Amino acid sequence: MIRYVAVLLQTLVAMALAPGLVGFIRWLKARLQGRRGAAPWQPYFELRKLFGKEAVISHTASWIFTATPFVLFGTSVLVASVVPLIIAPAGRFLIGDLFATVYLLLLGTFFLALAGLDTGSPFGGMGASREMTVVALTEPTVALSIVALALNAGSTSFSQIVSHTLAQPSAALGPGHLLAFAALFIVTLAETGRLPVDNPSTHLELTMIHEAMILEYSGPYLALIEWGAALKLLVFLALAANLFMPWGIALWLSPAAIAIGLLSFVAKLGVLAVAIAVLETRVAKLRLFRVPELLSASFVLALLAVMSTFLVR
Amino acid sequence: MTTSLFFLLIPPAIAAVLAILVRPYTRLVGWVSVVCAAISFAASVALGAAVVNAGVPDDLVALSALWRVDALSALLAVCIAFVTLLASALGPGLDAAGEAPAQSRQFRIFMNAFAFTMLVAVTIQNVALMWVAIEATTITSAMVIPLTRTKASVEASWKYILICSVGIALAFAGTVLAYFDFVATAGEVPGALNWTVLRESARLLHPQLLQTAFAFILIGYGTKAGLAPMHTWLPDAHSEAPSPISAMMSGVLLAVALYAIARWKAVVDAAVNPWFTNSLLLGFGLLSVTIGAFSLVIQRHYKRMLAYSSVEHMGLVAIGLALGPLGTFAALLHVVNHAVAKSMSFLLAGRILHRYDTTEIGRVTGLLRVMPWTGSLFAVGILALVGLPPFGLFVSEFLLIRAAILAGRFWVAGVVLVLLLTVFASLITHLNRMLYGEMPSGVEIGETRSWPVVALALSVGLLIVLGVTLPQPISMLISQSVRGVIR
Amino acid sequence: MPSGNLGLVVMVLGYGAGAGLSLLAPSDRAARVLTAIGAAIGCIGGLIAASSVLVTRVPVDATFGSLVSAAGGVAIHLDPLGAFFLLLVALVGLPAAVYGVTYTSEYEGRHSLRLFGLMFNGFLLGMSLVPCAANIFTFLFAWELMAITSYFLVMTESQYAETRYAGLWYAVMTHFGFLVLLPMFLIMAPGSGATAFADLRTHAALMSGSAKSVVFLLAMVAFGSKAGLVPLHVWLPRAHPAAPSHVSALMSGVMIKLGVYGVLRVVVDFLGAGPAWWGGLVLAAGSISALSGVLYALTENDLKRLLAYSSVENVGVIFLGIGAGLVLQSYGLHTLALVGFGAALLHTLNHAFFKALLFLATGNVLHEAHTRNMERMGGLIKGMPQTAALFLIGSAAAAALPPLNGFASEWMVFQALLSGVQIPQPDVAIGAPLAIGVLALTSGLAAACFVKAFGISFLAMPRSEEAARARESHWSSRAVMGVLAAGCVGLGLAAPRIFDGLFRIAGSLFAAGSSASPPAVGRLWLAAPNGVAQVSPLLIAVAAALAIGVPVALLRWRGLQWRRADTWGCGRIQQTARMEYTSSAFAEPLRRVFSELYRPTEDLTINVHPDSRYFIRSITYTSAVVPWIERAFYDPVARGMRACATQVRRLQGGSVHLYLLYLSGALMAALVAAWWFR
Amino acid sequence: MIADPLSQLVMLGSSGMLLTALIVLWRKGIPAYVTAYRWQSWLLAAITATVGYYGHDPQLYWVAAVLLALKGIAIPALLATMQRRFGAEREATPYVNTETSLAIAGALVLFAYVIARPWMTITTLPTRQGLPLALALLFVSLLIVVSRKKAMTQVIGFLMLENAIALLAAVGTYGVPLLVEFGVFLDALMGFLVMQIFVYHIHETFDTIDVEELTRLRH
Repeated sequence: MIRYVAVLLQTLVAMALAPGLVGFIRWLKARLQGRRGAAPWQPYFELRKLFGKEAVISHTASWIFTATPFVLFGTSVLVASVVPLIIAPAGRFLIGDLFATVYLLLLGTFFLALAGLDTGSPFGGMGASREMTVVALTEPTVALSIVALALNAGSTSFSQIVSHTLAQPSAALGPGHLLAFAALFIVTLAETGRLPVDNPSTHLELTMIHEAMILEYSGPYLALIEWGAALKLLVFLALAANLFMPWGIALWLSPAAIAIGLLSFVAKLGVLAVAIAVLETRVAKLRLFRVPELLSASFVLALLAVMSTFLVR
Repeated sequence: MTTSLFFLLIPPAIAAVLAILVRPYTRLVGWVSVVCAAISFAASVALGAAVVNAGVPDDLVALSALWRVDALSALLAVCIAFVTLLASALGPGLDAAGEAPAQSRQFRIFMNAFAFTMLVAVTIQNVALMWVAIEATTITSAMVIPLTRTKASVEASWKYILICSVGIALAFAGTVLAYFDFVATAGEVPGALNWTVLRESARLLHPQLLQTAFAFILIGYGTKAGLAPMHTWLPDAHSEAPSPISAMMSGVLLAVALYAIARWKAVVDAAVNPWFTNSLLLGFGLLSVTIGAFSLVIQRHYKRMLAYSSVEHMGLVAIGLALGPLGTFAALLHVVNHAVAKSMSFLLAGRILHRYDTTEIGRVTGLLRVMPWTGSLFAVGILALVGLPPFGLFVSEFLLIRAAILAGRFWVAGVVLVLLLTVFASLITHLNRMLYGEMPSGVEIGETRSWPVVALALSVGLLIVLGVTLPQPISMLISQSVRGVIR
Repeated sequence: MPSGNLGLVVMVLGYGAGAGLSLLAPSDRAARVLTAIGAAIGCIGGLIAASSVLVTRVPVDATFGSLVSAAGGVAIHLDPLGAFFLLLVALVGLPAAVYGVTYTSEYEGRHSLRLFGLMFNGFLLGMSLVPCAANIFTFLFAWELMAITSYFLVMTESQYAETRYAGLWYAVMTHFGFLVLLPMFLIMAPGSGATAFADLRTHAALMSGSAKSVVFLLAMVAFGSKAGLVPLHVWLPRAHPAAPSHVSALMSGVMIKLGVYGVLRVVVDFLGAGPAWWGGLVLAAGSISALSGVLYALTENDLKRLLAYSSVENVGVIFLGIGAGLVLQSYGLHTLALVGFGAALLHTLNHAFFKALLFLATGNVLHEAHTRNMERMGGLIKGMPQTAALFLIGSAAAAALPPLNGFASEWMVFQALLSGVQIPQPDVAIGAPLAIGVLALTSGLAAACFVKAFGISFLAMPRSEEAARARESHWSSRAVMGVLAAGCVGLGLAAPRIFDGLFRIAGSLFAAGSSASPPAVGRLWLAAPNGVAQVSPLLIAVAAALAIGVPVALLRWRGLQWRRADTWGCGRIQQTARMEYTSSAFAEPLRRVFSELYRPTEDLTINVHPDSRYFIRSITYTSAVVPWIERAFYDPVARGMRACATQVRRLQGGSVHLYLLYLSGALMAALVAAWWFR
Repeated sequence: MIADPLSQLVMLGSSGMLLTALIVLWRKGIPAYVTAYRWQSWLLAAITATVGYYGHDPQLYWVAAVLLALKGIAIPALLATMQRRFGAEREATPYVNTETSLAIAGALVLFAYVIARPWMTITTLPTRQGLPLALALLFVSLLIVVSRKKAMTQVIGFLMLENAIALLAAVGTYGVPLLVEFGVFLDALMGFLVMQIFVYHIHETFDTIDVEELTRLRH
């Protein structure tokens, strides 16, 4: 029981942190680009404002359009509750493993793409088509990086991977691990619509993917979507962090452990956020049809990860 | 026994004579000949039953020095009588507003004579007289082909008579050679030409001469049986002849010729290593199946299509004869099934021709809606001919392949299967084109004279019965014949 | 009389009665109803028989030796595996039959519904008998009954040349499979001439390795052509669209699965464990089918063709499971192998449900929109909301989204493949991750494909008059679809229990398997072998319901006000359907990515104004995908056949002298042969 | 052996029959063919009678008589009437010209000897020398049927084929049983009559007896 509560709590924490993470990245980017930029907590204000406004719904839209934000948000929350963030409860208390997580995220994307088509706006269709393309091409990479991890831990469940990595730190620095990490990081960029795959801060229709799909959303719906997207970003970073460098994560529920877990978690997120910000200031967005090359590169990385794991085994 | 043989042979003769004597032609003659055909069919069934009950594998119900009926003869006799009955019942000259009486008369005369000669051929035990009878079938059937004299029918009848006469003459040369061999080694014996006697004393005969004789015989009767490359007369004759005659020729005449080959094979195998006859039969059989199959691919006339399918099926039977006991069983079963299916298909083709007034596949469209029953029965006939269950030919082809594999001749099985696929693809393509599509204008819709359809539906039922429950008497008859032919 | 036999009797009588009565029906309407009643009774009989076998685990036996004794008689033996597939037939057959009553009403007067009833019941009977057959003859008999009847069902709408062409392809391909089946069985049959499956099993154990491999290859070709493995899949995307929708549902949901049955029966049951390369071959075939199936589905604009290609993909997934099983079995890892087979069976069941659902829903769409072309649909969700919702459930299941059934089985296949890495030989084990990558890509693409299928045809603005006028179909058809949809959900949530049962069925196939115990943990958890990973669809569903329901409740409580407005058109006043993203536009990016496979042909003609080339009158852009796999495999065959045919035709030149020359030549040849042979 | 008159006579007769066949290959006019056939049939009858005389087989006299009546007189007469009916249609250019066909005929005779040699060893009949000749005659008449274009020529070729077989029977087995013999005669007569009818048909429908015209049915 207590563990369920713990899981619930850490999910709430993640939900609370997510907008901050986005805000932090934006702020840092602005700084790196020599602008002052909005404060890191700006997203919280935006969400509050959006929740207050009335929603505008297209005449052509159907119930799919109104249902999607909830599905997207719900799946993100669900995933956040599955992955190890601060504490890593043992397998039984989780409803699924890595594969399940991937499919849950896919569920959200599926509905988001449908919503993009639902309004009948050409931009929505464009976004949906591109989003599905990118997602489809990331799947194999995700799967293979999971395999690479599973080969080490002998399982695809988070807790076992985490505990296994903790048990033998040397593996964490092994080639397989690092390659898989690189692959998963690229996937993170693609899935969460960051540069160089998608530009989160553009509103130039022809280049955008995520923004094009949600173009028609407004008010609370938009808020839910933004929040869900932020949560998704946080979850992905948390995965990258905790699966590959799980140190500090709380394996048992003592106040001290949890405190350490929280701190280390924030620290890791910070590091990754900095990495993303730096990256986004350095690189330019790829042409849409160059994106597959990037993704296939990540696939090759994942494949190499698996290979090397076989070799060292 | 003797009486049933009497009632098997005499009625067709009577019918023929009657048709000759009565002129001008009246419908009565037609009906009489139908009744005669029915009688001789009944007699043939009785004969078959008697043979089965006698149960002796081969030894033989010799009725006299001349006549002899064993299982194989009875089997063929039943087929012949059945197809004759169908042809006679569905042939011209039965209804008042019928065809030209002269034609009907010609048809009735020679159709019955034709049936008579075939029946004699399978029940007589003197190989030379058997030859005489088979030669007579050529003459009688040839006379009916140009029933309506067109350039095409005249050409077809000329090719038929010339090629078949030459071929059959060769068969006689073979017979004479075998006899010469016999006389030279065993000396003059009464009934030396009775093939039982020949087979008993075959061990003494001079193998190589016998082989030469068999070469002549195979080519000779093979011409009549439509084995490639001597089959060339077949598509012409079968497509130009009136449909009932085509049904008889394709359904049973070919089988009668193969009957002769089977008899001689038994004799020769007793003297020489069966490998010889088997490989010859295999060679000609495979060639026939190949040529038959590929001639079907681009075929424009549905009657010729049926004719080529006969070539293919005769090839299968020849292959079966070369594959030992099981193969022979399959071959004989195939003869029975093919007789039913092919005669039915030809008679239906006759109805289609009568309605559409063309033999071109391309101009027969929407058949299922123009003549629903004829169309579906025709479809059934074709599907049966390509060897699909639940029809009899599936069983016999299944057994054929099994025989080939059990005999270790995998390549034969493989080649045959590939060719069967070719046949299927082409026939189904043509059938597809005929059954469906737009109805051509100026063709009246609906069935006429529906009772023939019923008769043909019965033979569909027969096909299914043969395919689903191969009846015990028939299988016993066949296995007895196998034991008669294979030693 | 034990319930099993009783069920079989009821089944046969039901189908038989349906066939006969509908043929003799007084009116078209009566024919429709009688068809359905007979079929329904037959399905219920099959249901009884199958479930009694599955529950009591006592096989049903019946032999009619007197029928065609020459070919070994007719023999029935229904074991758990067969019962599972019989269950499949009945479960999909029942909804299809009910659906057909209203669906075929539009055929009245246009096509013979009597013939249709005969063929429909015959089709169901054939499919039901295939898994019951216990000797070669019975099996082939049922197999061909299924083939012939389905050919005529495909030809129902024969007024379209396209349909006739499809029927041709279908007939030839299915007969090809049949003709490969013959030698496969006969090689396995012992020399004694026994043809019972039991004898085959015993004789197969004595066969040499090479002979076994030949049988295996023949089985893969024969059953693969029925299951629609690439490159033997060509008939599928032609026949499925041509057939009436509920027939397509049966063909796609059940008939192609009997190919899977055949492979399991012959390869796993008769031949037993073979060399590892068997499994490798099956994995390769599965991967190719899954990937190319979904890729071709993506570029389809014809909704039914899209579904047909998606069937090719799912069959590929099923064979991935089987392949994993075979490889693992060849290394003696029986429990893991059973996970593979079990996963394959699970996906077989699940695919049957969601694909049947999708085809039936498509049937309603066709009935309203009068086109299969998605680019003339759109906005249907307004006119037919329930059909849309049902189609959405089907699509989600086909995209393997949790917690629906597609997810459960694909997860199991993933785990089965993953356990492939436990194979001692690294060079073999490395195949597993590759297959996993393929499967992951496939599922991603499937998601994209079904976003397109649902989004383009049901959402946004209608692209044609008919689509705008579309209304809901008869309640009965929606009801049966509802049942199937409930099945999709239920099978997803109850997956652990079901997988438990399927695992045991697979275990009954070989001795070593019967002792193995499934890795399921409790009733809630779908578990990977050795319990290294678990997932609980039920918990996922509950949690998802919470995670989605709570925000909804909160917003409702806060009360959210909203208003309607036009879609933002970049400043344009009026949005028209012409401006929407079309089906081909949606697939364009992926088509570019995989242009190697598609080899798209593009043709852009711009008609400019004579005065200035900057004023464009019209732009016509046509682009087609070249099915080069088909061309590569089938064109040469067709060409070769025609060439041979033209050569052979020359022989019949018409000159009697030529003919006599053949005769003399043959004579000389025979004489020489007789002269040589000593 | 050489002194044996029977074998001498048989050799003579058989060679004569073969010669008549070669004449058909050589000459062009149909009347000449008819004459050749008449001569051949007479020779056949003579051989049969001789065999009967030396073999002390009275049956063969009857056979010879019927032969003479049927093939030596009746059929040639009918042929003559046909020929008069059709006018003097000459065998225009055959498929293989005279020289070649004669050469082929030579080859065929050789082949016949090769085939028939083994048989000589198994019998002691004095007439066995006739066997290869009979076979050669068979082949040559086949050649005639194959290579000549006029329907009538083909009929004559076929008739010669029958003669060849009759010769084979006569020299090989001193004739087949009487019943068979007459059955064969019946068939021969009937067959010839039917062929004659068909030749008339051809002449009426195609107004020629050139078989070249008969290539309407193909494939």
